[in-house]
Amino acid sequence: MIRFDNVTKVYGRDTVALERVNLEIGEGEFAFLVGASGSGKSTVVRLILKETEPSAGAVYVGGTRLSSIPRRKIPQHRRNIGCVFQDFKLLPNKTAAENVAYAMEVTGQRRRSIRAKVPQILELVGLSEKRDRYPEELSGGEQQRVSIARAFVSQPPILIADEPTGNLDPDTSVSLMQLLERINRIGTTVLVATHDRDMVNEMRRRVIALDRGRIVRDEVKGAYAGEV
Amino acid sequence: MIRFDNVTKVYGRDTVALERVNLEIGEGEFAFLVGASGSGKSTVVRLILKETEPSAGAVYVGGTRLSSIPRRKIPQHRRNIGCVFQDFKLLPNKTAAENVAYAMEVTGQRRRSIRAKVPQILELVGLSEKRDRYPEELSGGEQQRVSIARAFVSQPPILIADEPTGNLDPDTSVSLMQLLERINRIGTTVLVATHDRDMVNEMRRRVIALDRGRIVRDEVKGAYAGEV
Amino acid sequence: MKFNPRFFVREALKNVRLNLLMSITAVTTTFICILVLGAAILISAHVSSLISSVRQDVTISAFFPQDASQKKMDSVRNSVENYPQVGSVKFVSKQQAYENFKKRFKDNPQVYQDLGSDFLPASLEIKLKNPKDAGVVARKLESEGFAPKDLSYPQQTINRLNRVTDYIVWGLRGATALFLAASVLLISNTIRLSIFARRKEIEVMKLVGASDSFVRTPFVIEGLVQGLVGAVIAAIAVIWANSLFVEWAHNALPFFPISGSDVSILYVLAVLVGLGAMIGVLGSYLSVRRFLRV
Amino acid sequence: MKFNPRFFVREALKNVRLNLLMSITAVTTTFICILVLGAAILISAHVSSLISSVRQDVTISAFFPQDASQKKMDSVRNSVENYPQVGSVKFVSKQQAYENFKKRFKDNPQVYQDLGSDFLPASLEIKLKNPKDAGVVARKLESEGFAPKDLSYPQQTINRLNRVTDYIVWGLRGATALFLAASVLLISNTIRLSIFARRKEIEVMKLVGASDSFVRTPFVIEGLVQGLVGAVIAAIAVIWANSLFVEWAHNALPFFPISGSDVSILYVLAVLVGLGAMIGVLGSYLSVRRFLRV
Ligand SMILES: Nc1ncnc2c1ncn2[C@@H]1O[C@H](COP(=O)(O)OP(=O)(O)OP(=O)(O)O)[C@@H](O)[C@H]1O
Ligand SMILES: Nc1ncnc2c1ncn2[C@@H]1O[C@H](COP(=O)(O)OP(=O)(O)OP(=O)(O)O)[C@@H](O)[C@H]1O
Ligand SMILES: [Mg+2]
Ligand SMILES: [Mg+2]
Repeated sequence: MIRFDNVTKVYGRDTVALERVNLEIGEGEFAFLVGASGSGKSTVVRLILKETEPSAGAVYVGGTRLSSIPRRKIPQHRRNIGCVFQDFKLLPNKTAAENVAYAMEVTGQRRRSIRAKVPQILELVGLSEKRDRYPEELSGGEQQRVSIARAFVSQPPILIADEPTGNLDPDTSVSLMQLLERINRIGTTVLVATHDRDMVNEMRRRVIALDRGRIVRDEVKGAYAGEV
Repeated sequence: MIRFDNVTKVYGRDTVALERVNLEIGEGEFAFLVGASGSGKSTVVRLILKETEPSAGAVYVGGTRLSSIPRRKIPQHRRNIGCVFQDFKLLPNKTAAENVAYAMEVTGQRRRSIRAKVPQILELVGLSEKRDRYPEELSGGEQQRVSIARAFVSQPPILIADEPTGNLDPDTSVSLMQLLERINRIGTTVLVATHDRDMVNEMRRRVIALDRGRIVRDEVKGAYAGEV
Repeated sequence: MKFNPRFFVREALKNVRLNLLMSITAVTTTFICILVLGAAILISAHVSSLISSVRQDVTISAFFPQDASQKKMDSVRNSVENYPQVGSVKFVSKQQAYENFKKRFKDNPQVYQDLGSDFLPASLEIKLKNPKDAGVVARKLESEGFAPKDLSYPQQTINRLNRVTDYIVWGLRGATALFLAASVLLISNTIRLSIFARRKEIEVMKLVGASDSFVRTPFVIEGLVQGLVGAVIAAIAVIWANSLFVEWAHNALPFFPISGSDVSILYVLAVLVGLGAMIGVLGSYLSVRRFLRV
Repeated sequence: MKFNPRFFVREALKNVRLNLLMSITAVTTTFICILVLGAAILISAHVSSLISSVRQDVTISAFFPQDASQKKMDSVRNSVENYPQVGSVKFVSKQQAYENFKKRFKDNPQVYQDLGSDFLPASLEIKLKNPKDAGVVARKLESEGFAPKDLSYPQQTINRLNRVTDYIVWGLRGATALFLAASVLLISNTIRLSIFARRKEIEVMKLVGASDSFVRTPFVIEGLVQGLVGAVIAAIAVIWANSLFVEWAHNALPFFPISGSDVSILYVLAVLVGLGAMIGVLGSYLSVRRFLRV
């Protein structure tokens, strides 16, 4: 589903964020992406979304080489990927519910199904009461949950979460974990970049570890640190 | 040093963020503020900074009742508080080093001492190489560390950190913890709002737990969850 | 993807409301620019009509010989009246000429007090449609039998008048064009800034899978609404000021032929409002475009 | 806290560079507004000087009786020359009057061919400093012995001229004032928007302990720089266009008394640049203020 073929990403002149990364995540797989701060996790996410282009190598999603997607087809590509951004990226002029609905609106879904689906998903992340709040009226964790809800709502085949629990308390993190698992079980490919040691260690899923832009570990049932 | 006297904070019409909170943190103390997402931690921080006013009750910092500080004295008050913001609040038009330096410049310190101090503090948070990068060229964790460096740099008597490890990997979190401890040892009052269970449990410091705006626990040598 | 106009209009109106400060700024800017532009267009129109009415006052006087017969003079008059360049022809008899002369020199009657009432020749006063034709008409009159010395037309005055009025008209057109260019630039500057302030939003929309047109349409509608509102208010102000001016001019400058019908109000309204809407739409379109490349 | 001007200037210039798009927009807006304003000021100045030169052409003709002696006429002339309202006095002898008459009617010599060369009276042609004084001077001349019928001054023309030129001058002043108001609004709108786009920055600065003036000063300097740059470019453009126009007018409109010295270039420069700087500073100051309340 997602394949990195010898991908190198250099920002500016000399910041090597990824170096010859080879990676394959199959359809329906669940993988963690771990690594120290600045090791390149968000860069992997950005490349999958075609938010940025690799300096060398190629990224494939669903069999398509991303560099061959023409500009006008990019939205189509992105609609197949639900993404929880590390900095949330909520629209400040839209309420929580509107932010979530926007991800459905871009795909041209009917108003009726949007109206049915959005409250459901907000309920799921525990924000039913905050549906009409603007992002700046929400706490950090609440904003993060809106971002999570937006990524889920249109049930995309791929779900990527960049540090989805950074602003969540342990209990909420656990329920998010269970949610991710459920979503994965219905066939969604899930990739989670995280620092949350407890989450990784408890789930025992595939762990891909980055260190200064290189893959240093790739274990099928891994832990946050090597050999726990 | 910090005292909340029956503080209630209501946002808008009916969002009760804090309800009759009584709280005293002595000079040189180290305290954690824990609680689920949306329980009011950031609101406590905002009240201490006089970024917002309490709906009822009074907040005292260093013996002064904040509501009695005139507008033009607010900067003076804020210079006594180093704050790591949950959303970093970096200036997008300034490099990492300039962002850190800004906190010293507002206090009118000499250029020479700024030039000496900033690289030192960037070294401490492991960002020496990134000093000339603008915030948008930094990873999430790197931005967070710039925010931490800015809070430390002018050695304020009070240090507040709102979720300072949300975007940091466990190793970096541990060194941050040690840093906070060192800073506390030289007499700084430290208040850390956090979800980081490991950090709280390992440090065995005072823990103040909030639940939906009320203080539900206040233990001198506490853990993240009650009775660990 | 279905195109859902109601969705986009709703989005646009919501944005106008939420970014009220920016919307007001954009509307104010449009208002001011269109106001100045409208004033320039109206002034141009009035001055042009004033000038053409002044130009029509230019006449050629053709003096008949002292002994010309009334029949001969009538036939010449009829023939002159049929020249295509000629607007109107007035016959001035010897007696009328004497009266006019008396009137002209009424301040110093010494001039005429010793002269008989028929010392002045009869003449035709020929109004031209366009003063530029004076030379042509003069030559035709000569072939009609008039001696060149018997034709009086202020050629130099006509030339000057033509040149000056040409320059004035061109100057006004130039000023209007300048204002138009300035308005386009100023309004689109404002729109660009207000969209620049929201570039992160555009980025986010693109990242969650919105197509370019999906992102753009609400902005364009927003620009349209702001441009329309600003332009409509400005157009109303311009038209109102114009009617005040026309009324005032009637009283204060009765000898100036300024009238409300010089200017087609509907035309001005349409041009100004169309312009405001166009700049709003185009400005938004182009400004959004540069932030869509995410 | 020490006030460190170098720090603030450095900050401001860095901001200009980093927010290049916004800076360019602000500079462009200032440029356009000051350009239009400068053009309005120059045109007003030229038209005013044109009008006052036209006004100076207004003369009173005072005709002497046919039998007045040269001595008497010279003494009257001396006395009239000393009237405070009078600019210059020209004596026109009978012979000169006849020549002028011939010239005036050269297109139809029938008028004068049978008349002797002394049928016209001698006269004084009196140029006034201000056409409004025509009535006063006329009354004085009457006390000098002239009969009212021997005084010729186109009172109606003068009145009309006065009224029309007054209106033109007031119209131009009104337009300039309108442009000034429009410029102030448009430039400060632009500044407001560009500061609005950075309101979060201002908030952050306040939260890390910056005082109001510490936050504001770089913005104000930035506004000053942008206003100055835009205004200086506009002033140069205006002055250059003016010199081109003056030169062109000399050739194209030689009978129009337009000259470069009608307008004090330094004055225009100072006004425009000062205005640009002032709007830049004030606009920034006021715009920042509303976001400082954190
Ligand atoms: N736009 C950019 N320009 C220059 N350098 C960048 C840019 N974005 C990221 N980098 C650098 O690339 C490296 C990898 O960044 P990335 O955001 O992928 O890290 P990360 O693993 O997500 O870190 P974190 O856990 O802190 O979010 C970092 O050193 C960062 O400084
Ligand atoms: N500006 C605001 N307007 C309205 N409600 C707000 C505003 N800011 C916060 N709230 C609400 O107040 C409550 C407390 O928010 P606060 O940010 O203090 O929570 P928190 O403990 O910091 O949560 P988190 O761990 O998610 O950051 C939340 O329910 C939030 O929705
Ligand atoms: Mg990251
Ligand atoms: Mg918070």
